[in-house]
Amino acid sequence: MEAKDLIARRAALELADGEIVNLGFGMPTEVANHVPAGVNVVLQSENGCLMFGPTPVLGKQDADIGNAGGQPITLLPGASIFDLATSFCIIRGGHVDTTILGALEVDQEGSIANWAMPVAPGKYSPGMGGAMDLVTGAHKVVAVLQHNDKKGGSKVLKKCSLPVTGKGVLKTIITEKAVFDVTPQGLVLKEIAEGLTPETLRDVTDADFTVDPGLCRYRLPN
Amino acid sequence: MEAKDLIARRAALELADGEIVNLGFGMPTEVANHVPAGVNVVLQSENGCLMFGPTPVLGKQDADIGNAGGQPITLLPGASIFDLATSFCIIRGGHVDTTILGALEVDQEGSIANWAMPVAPGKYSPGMGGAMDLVTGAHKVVAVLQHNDKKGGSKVLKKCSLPVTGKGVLKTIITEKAVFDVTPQGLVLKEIAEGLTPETLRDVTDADFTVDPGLCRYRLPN
Amino acid sequence: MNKVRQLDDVIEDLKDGATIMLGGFLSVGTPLKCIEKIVKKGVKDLTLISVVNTYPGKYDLYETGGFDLAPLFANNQVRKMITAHTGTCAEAVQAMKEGKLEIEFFPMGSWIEKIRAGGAGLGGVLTPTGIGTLMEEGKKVLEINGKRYLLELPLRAEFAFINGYRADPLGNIEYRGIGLNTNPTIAMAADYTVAEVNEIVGVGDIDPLRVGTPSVFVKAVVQGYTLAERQDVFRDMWVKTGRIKVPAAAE
Amino acid sequence: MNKVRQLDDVIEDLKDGATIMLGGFLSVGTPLKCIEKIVKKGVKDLTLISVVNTYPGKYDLYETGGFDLAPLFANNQVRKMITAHTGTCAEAVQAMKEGKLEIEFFPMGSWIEKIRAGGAGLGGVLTPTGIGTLMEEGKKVLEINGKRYLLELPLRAEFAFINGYRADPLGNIEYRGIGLNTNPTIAMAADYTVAEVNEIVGVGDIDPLRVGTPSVFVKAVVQGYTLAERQDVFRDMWVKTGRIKVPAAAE
Repeated sequence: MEAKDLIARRAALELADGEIVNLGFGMPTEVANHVPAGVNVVLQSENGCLMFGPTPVLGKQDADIGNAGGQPITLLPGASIFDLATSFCIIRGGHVDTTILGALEVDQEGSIANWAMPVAPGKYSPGMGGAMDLVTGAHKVVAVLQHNDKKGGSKVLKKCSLPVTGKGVLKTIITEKAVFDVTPQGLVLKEIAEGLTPETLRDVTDADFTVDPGLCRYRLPN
Repeated sequence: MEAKDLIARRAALELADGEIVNLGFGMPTEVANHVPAGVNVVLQSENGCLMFGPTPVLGKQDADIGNAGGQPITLLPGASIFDLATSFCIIRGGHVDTTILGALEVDQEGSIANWAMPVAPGKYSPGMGGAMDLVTGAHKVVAVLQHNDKKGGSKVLKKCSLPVTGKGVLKTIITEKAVFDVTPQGLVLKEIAEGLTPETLRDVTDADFTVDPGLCRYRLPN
Repeated sequence: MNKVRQLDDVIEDLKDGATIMLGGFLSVGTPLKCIEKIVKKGVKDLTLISVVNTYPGKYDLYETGGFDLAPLFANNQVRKMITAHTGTCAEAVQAMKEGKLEIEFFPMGSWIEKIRAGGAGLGGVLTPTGIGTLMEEGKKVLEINGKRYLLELPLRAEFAFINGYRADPLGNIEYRGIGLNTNPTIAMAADYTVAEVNEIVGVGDIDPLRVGTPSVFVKAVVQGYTLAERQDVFRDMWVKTGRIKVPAAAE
Repeated sequence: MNKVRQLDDVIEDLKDGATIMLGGFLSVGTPLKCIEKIVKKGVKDLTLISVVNTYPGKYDLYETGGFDLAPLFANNQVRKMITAHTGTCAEAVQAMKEGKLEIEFFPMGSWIEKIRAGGAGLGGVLTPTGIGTLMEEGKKVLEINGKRYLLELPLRAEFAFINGYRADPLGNIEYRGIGLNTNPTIAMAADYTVAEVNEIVGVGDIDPLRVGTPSVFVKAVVQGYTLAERQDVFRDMWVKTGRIKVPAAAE
């Protein structure tokens, strides 16, 4: 299984029945496809709706019904539509239970960097969109990312090198190699992928971490 | 004609065609009945509508259609309904052209007092409702009040004695005896009631005022 | 998730000393059944957050006597009120005089922004309203580009009681007419928001764009007066308090 | 008062160096006809306030080429953009690199609150969002009850271009679906708000409670694509940019 697919599947286990959930773009969007049976979550699209459903089939799309990625979506029974200001009252006001966000880097203090890649000195792209509000307002912030960059460098760092989206905001970090809880004492390794040991994981991880006494194998939904 | 009736009629001349207007309770409410033909104003009720009409006849009332005084009202074609937060975006945001407010006292600095009568030391009633926002946001604030209290004391003062609703916010003061413009140089007498001269008016007025070169007789709509 | 509850059960959770917000404006858009139950339960020492006080006219709706907010004051259930106006309630003004009731006033536009800030997770808003008045007392004043503003802090409650037209079991609320007023803002700013509605409908029966308060803000949905019942109450109330003239022929 | 105007006349008033706000979110709820005219007029040195940048996909709608906001950047019409996200627009990122375009970022929730404050006459809002990040730079930080907040100042524009479903000649605007998004907030915060709509209807044809933007905020109403035309544009665009799969049998 591909790393991205593993991560999206594992992240789906972070969602509990009845939760209000906001999924970022990319890998997080895929999480919705792997939510275990019996777990019903309410998905928010920050451009202004709750309880959206899958992409419509041709002919069922509507020019005025799209998500925060510009994609056509459908609305489920019980959906609601509201303006952007209200949408961020929901987010900043603490009414989102869980958000899952892609990350460029995370660190052992629970910080996440996912908005600013330098394009020129002091100039950044792509921008934070709703992510800074989500890490501020959501009760549980989960970062998903590949453990290492293409050159093998760790993206789970002692300290983020890119401008952060939020400082000390993460609850959980999920890569294809490991799942960490972020605690006041630092990262705690909770799950580890097949074929790795805490020791071999340290070789590919910049961040310090401790190992949970109940360390288990990387879990996936049935 | 009674003083209150005179004042309401004179105040109607302050409204121009196409204006967004908010009328306070009491005398100001009566102003709507005297707007000259050809002058169409849009009335706002601060509890959440624009373009309301007269009190309904029995059987045409609706439990969910009332004004900021708890009265049943009707809505005219082109009316809109919005929540209270939006209503005060309209007011504070400078989208109201003219407001006419009843006053307990006004003064020569253009201040108005209309929210706080002492009921016990340091305790006041009835409260400002939307008046403090109206005097802050409306482009033109008109105060209407009887010139003197029951004992003959002037209510047009050098300085308000009651807690003010707004400091230096008035554009025009209308009593049954006179109409004053409020200018950076103080009050300017623009109109005076039949039977009075600037000199006899000074006898019943605490505030200082100058007399406009174009002083005219108290005007009333046809 | 079915949020429909019995009103009695909800009010059971309301304790002496609670801070509550009430939606509505002089009875229009006011959760009348909720208030009736709060009056009957007799819970005391409430901090009551309502944009204005009671409807200005005597009317006997509740079996306890009175209408709208008045019985809460007649029964001395309120220790403190946070509002923009209280002059319509003789009972409240009397309690103020006797020192039994504290009133904290805010300009109406500031009052609603404080509550919005409470619901929106904002730390406060700067408003020009109240500058140069008693409202400055005890508040931070900031000068920005030469203009002075008051810092108004957020306001939240343990319970919010709102009134709507229709609700689904998920807690989506549709409003009707000017009954909208303070309800959608208040709905956001409490730990436990209770929506009293004229009608409870099925999931999917409310057009998503007609949802004035999304389900996420609502914890309980309770059945209030039906729309027909509410129309009857208001017709009778407005006639008896002289707000609508009965044609001579009909008297 | 009849606010219906010809779009060409409205755009005539737009000058080089203007500050404009655009409603919409990646083309949903975006005033496409207004943008097309702004592109054709070629007005320069704009300060553009939009919550995000252009739709992420190449599509040729305007005769000038391109879709949504992209042509404004391809034509170098924008000197500065105030937004939460610009990564969807390669032309904008290139202009940034070349120093031709300044981008000022705000978190999306702060961006919309700044505009709301601009329309609402507020002096600013305090938000916890952005604390501990680059967003703190150059901003006032206030500590309230031990928690730190950024002061975000109001934002206004000379022109706002919004998109709605229906309008009456008074300027009441009804929205449709998630096309709502930033439009009602932007509508409040400009000196001159232009509403592009699918359909212009008579006074009284819009249910008062369906009015999303009251007439008081709108200066001009212009005819945009009809709803049927807009549906055709989006169907074609979403299919050609791969957002909707065409069933094998239909290919």
